[in-house]
Amino acid sequence: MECASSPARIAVRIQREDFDAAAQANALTRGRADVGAVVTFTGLCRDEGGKLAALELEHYPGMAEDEIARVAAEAESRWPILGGVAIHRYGKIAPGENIVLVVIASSHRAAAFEAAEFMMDYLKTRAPFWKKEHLKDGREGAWVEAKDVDDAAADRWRAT
Amino acid sequence: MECASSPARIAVRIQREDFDAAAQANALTRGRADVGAVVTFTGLCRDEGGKLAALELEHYPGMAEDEIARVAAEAESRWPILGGVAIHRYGKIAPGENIVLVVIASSHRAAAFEAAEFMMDYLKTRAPFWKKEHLKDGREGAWVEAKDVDDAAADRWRAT
Amino acid sequence: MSQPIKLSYFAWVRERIGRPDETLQPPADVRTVADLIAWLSARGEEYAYAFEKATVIRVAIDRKHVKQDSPIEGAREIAFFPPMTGG
Amino acid sequence: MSQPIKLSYFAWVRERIGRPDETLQPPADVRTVADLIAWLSARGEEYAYAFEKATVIRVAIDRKHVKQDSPIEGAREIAFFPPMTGG
Repeated sequence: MECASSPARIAVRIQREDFDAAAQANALTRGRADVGAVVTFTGLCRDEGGKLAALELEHYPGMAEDEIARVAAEAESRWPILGGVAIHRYGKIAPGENIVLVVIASSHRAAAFEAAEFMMDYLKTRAPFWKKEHLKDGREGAWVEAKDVDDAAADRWRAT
Repeated sequence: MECASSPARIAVRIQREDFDAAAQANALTRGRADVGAVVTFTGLCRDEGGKLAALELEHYPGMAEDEIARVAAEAESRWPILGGVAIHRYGKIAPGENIVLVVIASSHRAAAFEAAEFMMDYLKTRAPFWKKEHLKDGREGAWVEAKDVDDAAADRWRAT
Repeated sequence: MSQPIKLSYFAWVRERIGRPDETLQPPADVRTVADLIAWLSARGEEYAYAFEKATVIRVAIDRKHVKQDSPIEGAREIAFFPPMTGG
Repeated sequence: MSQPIKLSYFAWVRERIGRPDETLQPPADVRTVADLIAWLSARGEEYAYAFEKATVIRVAIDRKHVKQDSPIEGAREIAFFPPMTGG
């Protein structure tokens, strides 16, 4: 038997359209009985106490896909992952709407939780996306500032 | 204004029927714009390499609800949780079917991830459920043995 | 002064003892969970078999986890079961 | 020996410079990302404004993150942007 290179287990998509988290998660487990744990993370747009009309998500086309694929490849090398999906939206997103989805399927829960959290931490600090606020009073708000706490969250995966 | 006691934010259900993880997660975010992160954990029945026909889940009625509610209350006291659901099934469950669901909604992803993982770790070691294997060859298999790794997973939340 | 107590058994503890529950009235000198396990174990082979590795047995009094040195006074229901394997 | 390089700008770097991208041919003594930032900053107010806090600026060469001491030789596309805020 030929030795084929293993296919990417975590699919990556960058899109303007909304996604269906449940359909994505179900597709990972359908017709198989080796998945014991599925962790789904959905990141949503908050209205920041009512002041926000929308977030405008700018991205670097091409690099956004590549960088999330690199994060996914690292997750696959660190945890036994049976399947996964990472979807990041761009464009104008209203409060309550989805921004990002990470789903990880594994035999065991610790791997699924860790890989999903790792993906989110790395994606937040490495994927080329930027959020600009649009305020309810019609004004264009500021660019969202990167948080030290996100860098710290990503850094903790280096110790392991 | 009267000071009402805060309602339980994490609903707990013990049931024989399957659950719809997506419907549960969607219900937590519908009509609100303060949720920034939803973590959904689904635990499924594995076929253990093809040998398993089903798992029979026995539980201690009454105590199962109470104990998961205690775990939920502790999660609510430790993390800023906006809403959540914990559902544990009992009875005969075939490979590929759902066993357990934990959904946590929060403003921020770290709280949602940690609270969901805490709930699962505690639920595994404290909720009175027991799994018995039914084998494909018709034989009644063994009771699943508790794993030290699950105790260790639960114990690590004490250090924090 | 001892009261009748409902005893419940789950999983292989239930299978070994051969019933899901029963109501018994232990003597007054059975004060702790460990005393109760010892008293039950002396009642018959099925109990001795269920409790042969007494330290692995988990116990709940009135639906709350307790340790084996816990007093049983006032208990209405005491449940015995193996380590949990839910989730 | 220097080649024309496509420069891309994102978020407030793009807004400050006033264009999403451009193709420039830096002189041969511009060898690293830091050299390039210094050279651009001297080209006009808009660049000086975009790069006023040069250390916070993130840089990618051919769609991979690099540090500011990285050599730019052979680069086809160099992108400048603020710290990422996706997710």
